[in-house]
Amino acid sequence: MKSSSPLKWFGSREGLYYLALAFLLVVILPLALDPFRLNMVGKYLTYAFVAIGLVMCWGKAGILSLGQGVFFGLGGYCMAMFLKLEASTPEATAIQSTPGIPDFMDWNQLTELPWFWEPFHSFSFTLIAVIGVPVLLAFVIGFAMFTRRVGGVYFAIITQAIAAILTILIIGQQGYTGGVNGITDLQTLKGWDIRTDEARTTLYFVCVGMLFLCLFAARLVQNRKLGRILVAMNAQEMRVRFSGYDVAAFKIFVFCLAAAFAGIGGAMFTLIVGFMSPSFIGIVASIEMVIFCALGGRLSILGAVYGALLVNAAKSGFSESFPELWPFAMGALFIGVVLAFPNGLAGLYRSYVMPLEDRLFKRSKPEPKTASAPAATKPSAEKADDYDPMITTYSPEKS
Amino acid sequence: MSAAKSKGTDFLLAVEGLTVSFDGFKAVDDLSFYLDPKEIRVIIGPNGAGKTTVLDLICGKTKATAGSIKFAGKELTRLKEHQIVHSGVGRKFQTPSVFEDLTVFENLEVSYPQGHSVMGAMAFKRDTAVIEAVEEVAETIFLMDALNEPAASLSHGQKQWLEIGMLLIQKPDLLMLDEPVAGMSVAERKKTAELLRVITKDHTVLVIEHDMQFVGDIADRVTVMHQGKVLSEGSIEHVKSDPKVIEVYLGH
Amino acid sequence: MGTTDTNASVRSPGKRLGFRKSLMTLAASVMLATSAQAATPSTADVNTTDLAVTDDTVTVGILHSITGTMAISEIGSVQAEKLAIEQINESGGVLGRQIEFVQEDGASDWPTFAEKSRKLLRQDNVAAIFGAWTSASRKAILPVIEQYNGMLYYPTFYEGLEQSPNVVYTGQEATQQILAGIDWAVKEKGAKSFYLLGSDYIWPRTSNKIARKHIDKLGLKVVGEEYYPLGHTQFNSVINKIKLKKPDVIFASVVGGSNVAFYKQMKAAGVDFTDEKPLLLTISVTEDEIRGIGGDNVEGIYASMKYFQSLDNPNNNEFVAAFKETYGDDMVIGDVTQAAYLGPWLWKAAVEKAGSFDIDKIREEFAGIEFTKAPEGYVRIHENHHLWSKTRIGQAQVDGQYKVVHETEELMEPDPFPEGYQ
Amino acid sequence: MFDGYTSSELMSIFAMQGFAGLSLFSVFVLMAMGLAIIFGQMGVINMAHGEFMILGAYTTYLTSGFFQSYLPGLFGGYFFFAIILAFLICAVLGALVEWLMIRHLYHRPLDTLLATWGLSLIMQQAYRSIFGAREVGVDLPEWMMGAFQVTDLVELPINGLFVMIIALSIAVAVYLLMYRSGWGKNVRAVVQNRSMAEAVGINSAGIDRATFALGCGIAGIAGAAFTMIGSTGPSSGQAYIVDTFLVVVFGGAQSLIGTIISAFGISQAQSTMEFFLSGSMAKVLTLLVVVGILMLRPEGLMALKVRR
Repeated sequence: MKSSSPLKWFGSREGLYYLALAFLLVVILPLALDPFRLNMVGKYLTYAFVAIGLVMCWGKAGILSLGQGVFFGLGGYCMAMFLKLEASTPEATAIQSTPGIPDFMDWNQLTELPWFWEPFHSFSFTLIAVIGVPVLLAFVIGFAMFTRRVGGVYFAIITQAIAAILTILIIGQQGYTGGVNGITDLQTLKGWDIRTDEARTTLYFVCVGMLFLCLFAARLVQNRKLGRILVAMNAQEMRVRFSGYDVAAFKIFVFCLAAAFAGIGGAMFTLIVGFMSPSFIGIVASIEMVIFCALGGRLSILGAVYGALLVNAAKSGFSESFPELWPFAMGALFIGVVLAFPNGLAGLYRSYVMPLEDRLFKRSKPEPKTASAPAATKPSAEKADDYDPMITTYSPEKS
Repeated sequence: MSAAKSKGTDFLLAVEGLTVSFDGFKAVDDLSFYLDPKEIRVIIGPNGAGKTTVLDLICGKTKATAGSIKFAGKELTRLKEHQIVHSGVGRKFQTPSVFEDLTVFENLEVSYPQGHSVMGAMAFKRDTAVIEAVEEVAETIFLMDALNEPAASLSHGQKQWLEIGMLLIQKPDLLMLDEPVAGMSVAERKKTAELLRVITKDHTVLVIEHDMQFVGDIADRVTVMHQGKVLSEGSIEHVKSDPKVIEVYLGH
Repeated sequence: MGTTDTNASVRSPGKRLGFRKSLMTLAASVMLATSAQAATPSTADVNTTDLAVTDDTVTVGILHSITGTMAISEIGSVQAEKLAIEQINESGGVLGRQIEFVQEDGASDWPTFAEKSRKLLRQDNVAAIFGAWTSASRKAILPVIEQYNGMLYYPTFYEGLEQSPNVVYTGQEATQQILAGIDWAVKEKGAKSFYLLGSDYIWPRTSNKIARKHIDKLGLKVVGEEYYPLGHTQFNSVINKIKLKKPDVIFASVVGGSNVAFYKQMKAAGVDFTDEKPLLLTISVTEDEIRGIGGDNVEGIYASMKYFQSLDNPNNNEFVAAFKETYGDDMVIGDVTQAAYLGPWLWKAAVEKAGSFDIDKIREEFAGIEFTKAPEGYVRIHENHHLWSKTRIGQAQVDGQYKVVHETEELMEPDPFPEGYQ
Repeated sequence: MFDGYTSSELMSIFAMQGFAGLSLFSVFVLMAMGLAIIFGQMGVINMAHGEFMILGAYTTYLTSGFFQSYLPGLFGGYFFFAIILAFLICAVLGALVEWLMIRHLYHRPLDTLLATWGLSLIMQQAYRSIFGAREVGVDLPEWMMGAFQVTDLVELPINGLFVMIIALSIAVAVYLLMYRSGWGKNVRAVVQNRSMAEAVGINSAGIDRATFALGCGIAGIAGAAFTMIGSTGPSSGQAYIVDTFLVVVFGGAQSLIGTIISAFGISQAQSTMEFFLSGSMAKVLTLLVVVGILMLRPEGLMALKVRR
């Protein structure tokens, strides 16, 4: 969807929505919040990565994964392993019986670094692994399930089981993984202290940057024919199959895409929060990630970001003022979002706010465009809010 | 059927000894029939005769328990659905299954035989070739004016046509239509018959239909199925006069 | 001074000295209480690191889980810390300043602990943080508190292997609990074989490691070692193994809900702990846990800890009375709750010894700080920031209380990095 | 891994582990039965199933308290009363939930999953507010304590046996209800062809409500039984949910027999492995195997091939 002139796109309604989000994240919040709060927003944003993935995977293609925490965690652990190795220099760990290995290994009588830790000395390898490991696992799962037409509820339950397995495994193998405590006390990234306010603020902006990269990637997929196939698959899988598409391949692709996003989110989480622990892999964490997406509007990648921000902000807010109410609120949220407004905030926005905008900006229905190929595929104002599936207008050749 | 024939080389489609059973119940039982290129064949038969199951088997939706399906010399029983489609078989379902929230244009575009791999779909661009192809088909299925309508807003009959169009744009050699005129108004039926005649100029068509009037209009040959077997085969007059057929089907 | 000051000095001069000191502080605080700011040193002197200290107040932080799975365990600590603060305020506060506290909820979620500790240090500039319960939450707080040079008073008995200049560990580290416990079982009960059982995370694993080493040292044998996931509720298999191996002692460090299932299933499998075949020695079941398990399910098991509610000494009787008066008669007080109660008092003592709230000045003074009014008796801070404390063995009664059957004569020296135990 | 055990010991090991497996099996059956009915028959995923179970447990806890204080004489028998009560309370709540929530979502199975998860959060917090966060201890009448001594090694705990009996009788009852009663026929009719069933005058909405209520009621009984061997706390229910779902799916959602078979297989596998491996690893391996098999055979063990 490389529109003939990007500027024009920014002028479009969709473009404005992206600008608005960017303005909020890059200007307003940093000005309004102290470094501490901003850091918390950064943490919330890392969940938005997962939510975006879920929009593509669940909202569009109808594949509900209750194990996104697994990919989030894997990405996070890859990053954490690198940072931990950097933190455990022989000097820093002199008091250990085996200096130079992470402290928790020493406590568990490991006398040398396990083989699968070795490559994480290299930063470039880590960066690859952050995306590669989650995607690889997603591919294996996806291939096994989708080529056998496993879907819907079954898929959800199995992903859930996988989350359970990984959690128990990590906790049980604490010599290699740090166990329940996770991998903690991470200090520097290539010698750069990530604990200072400056670093945290920088990381926040890096996180926002990455987030927009993922947003645009997701948007690209969604606006290409690929995105249309995904939605079509969700509604009429049979028809898509008999239109000559290998449905499984598309499902595997989108599942891997979601996993990649989650992995990036996890890595950012590790950098921003300063450690990684199994509690983000587990079932509860994974299901909460789904609600971020559901609240934002399961079809809207922008909505997903707002969903993640709002739910988490609310969570912190509640737990500071009246803690015991939070679970009730959360529960009500799950039920309400499903029963009352299945299209989440994006849906509400579309049905209540956009009409106002239309009146305000006098946006008329899409003005016909010339059928030069790019123009024909360019989103009309109608679909521009990025929520609507994919109505692209076509207009006849005659000029 | 003589051995010479059964090689299936001179046929577009050769179905031989086709059998499928669900928990012991044989929905299709040692079925054999052959389609010549450019032929219009109508399969009729009482409910539960296994008509739809035959289409399912040919297009790969259901896997055969035994038997072979040779299409243009290629064995279909081992292929995946999308491979079968790519080898030139299009199938329309009984109830219209179009993409409701896509426009007519997009429905056809999605079916356009290009960019069917993941990466292909990513790279796919709506170039003039596509637009022309879509317009051409839209013309044939009487939906030229509805190109920008979301499919959801079409009438039942129009949806049926759209689905047929979605097959046409794939340029298949064999079209399989499951009750194309079911639930259509008289006017729509006429148009559909006309549409089929156009189509058969350069396609082989395999139709399931109940409406004998309509069958009479379009069929070259008719295959009557009963309890998963071929009961009778031949011209419409021939089957109409076949006592076995009258017995099980037309008699009441 | 901490190291030169060995067990020897504990009984005679040290104790008297400690006694006098505490009398003095008490007297002092009484005076302060009566003649208000008179003796109060100026804020400029006592607070050079802009902590939240005014001329008549000082703010501290309380950081525990009020929600989530850990709330159940941490609530007692919160109550104890608030009680201590209240009592200190009644006795005139610290350096003439009333203590105010900011309470934050860790929500049983480790990043939240990190966040909230950062908030307490950065926004509220608290002079001290009393909080954390699980090792995981402490590990999450640690980098933060070291970065901003705060001071955490951590109440839980834990695995050791840590010694931060920014933490005071008011609970026991593993060796204090375990060595005493095992020695007792060997001496008093003639135990020869042990079965080590725990929930699957760092504290039980480390504890059992220490136990195993110690048992080997004594030339006795470990016949089994077993871990189950947190929250596991099916223990029939391990019960069978135990029956098969017939150990003299089951050394248990099972935590949380698993406890309930484990003891119920033991009982159901016909094991009567009162006849001590095998004898069960736990380091994880405090009076708090028994409330959930049910007294009749644990009757007869032994626990090795530094505090039991039933301890009979004036300090404790006072403490228990005060606690019940504040929070209701049905309250039970476990080891950790008591340790949490020590936090504010030790901080007060350190501050007054240093004559300043500045963390660095206080840190100077920690080694040797005593608290003679401790419910558990007398405690003193070791230079490794852990406490010298006695270890007691209690036997669980059907009413859910422990009957103290043994206590170490001397204070156990805290040893977070035990030689030859790693 | 067998080293250190004499053959006679090994015999009794397998005997005892077999029994340990059986009690795990009965736990699974108790949980899975209710789930299998709801999921298998209605295609609804009830994530709050564990919380319904705990509701049953709390009911038992309250009943025992009541008997202790008011009818100490009858305490020995309170348990049977508690079971019935647990069933009723959970069933009623279940029917209510179905009416308020589930019935709007039959065509959206994934959404029921989320909605019921929300429900489970609310129920958990409700327990926490009412009964406190700490597990409650449920006193058992004396006669349920202790065990039968079979050999010096092999002992059969009485309450274990009791749970097993409950589990089996429920399994049988459900089977009869589903496959031998007119009502069961209606249920299956609705499952196979809703509109047709309605056409022949079956009140499908009523059937749905009843089915869901029944499932929840059975969960309640499970909870009552668990007070004897497990812990009763606000979040105790969640510990079982994943295992149970796997049991149901593994068994082939539609078939109750399949559910029982898979429950048996999984429990035996796990308890046997538990003996030779650490508890954690045994659990991981069991789950891995189940997931692995499900990947190869998604339809589960006992799925029927239907003409699609």
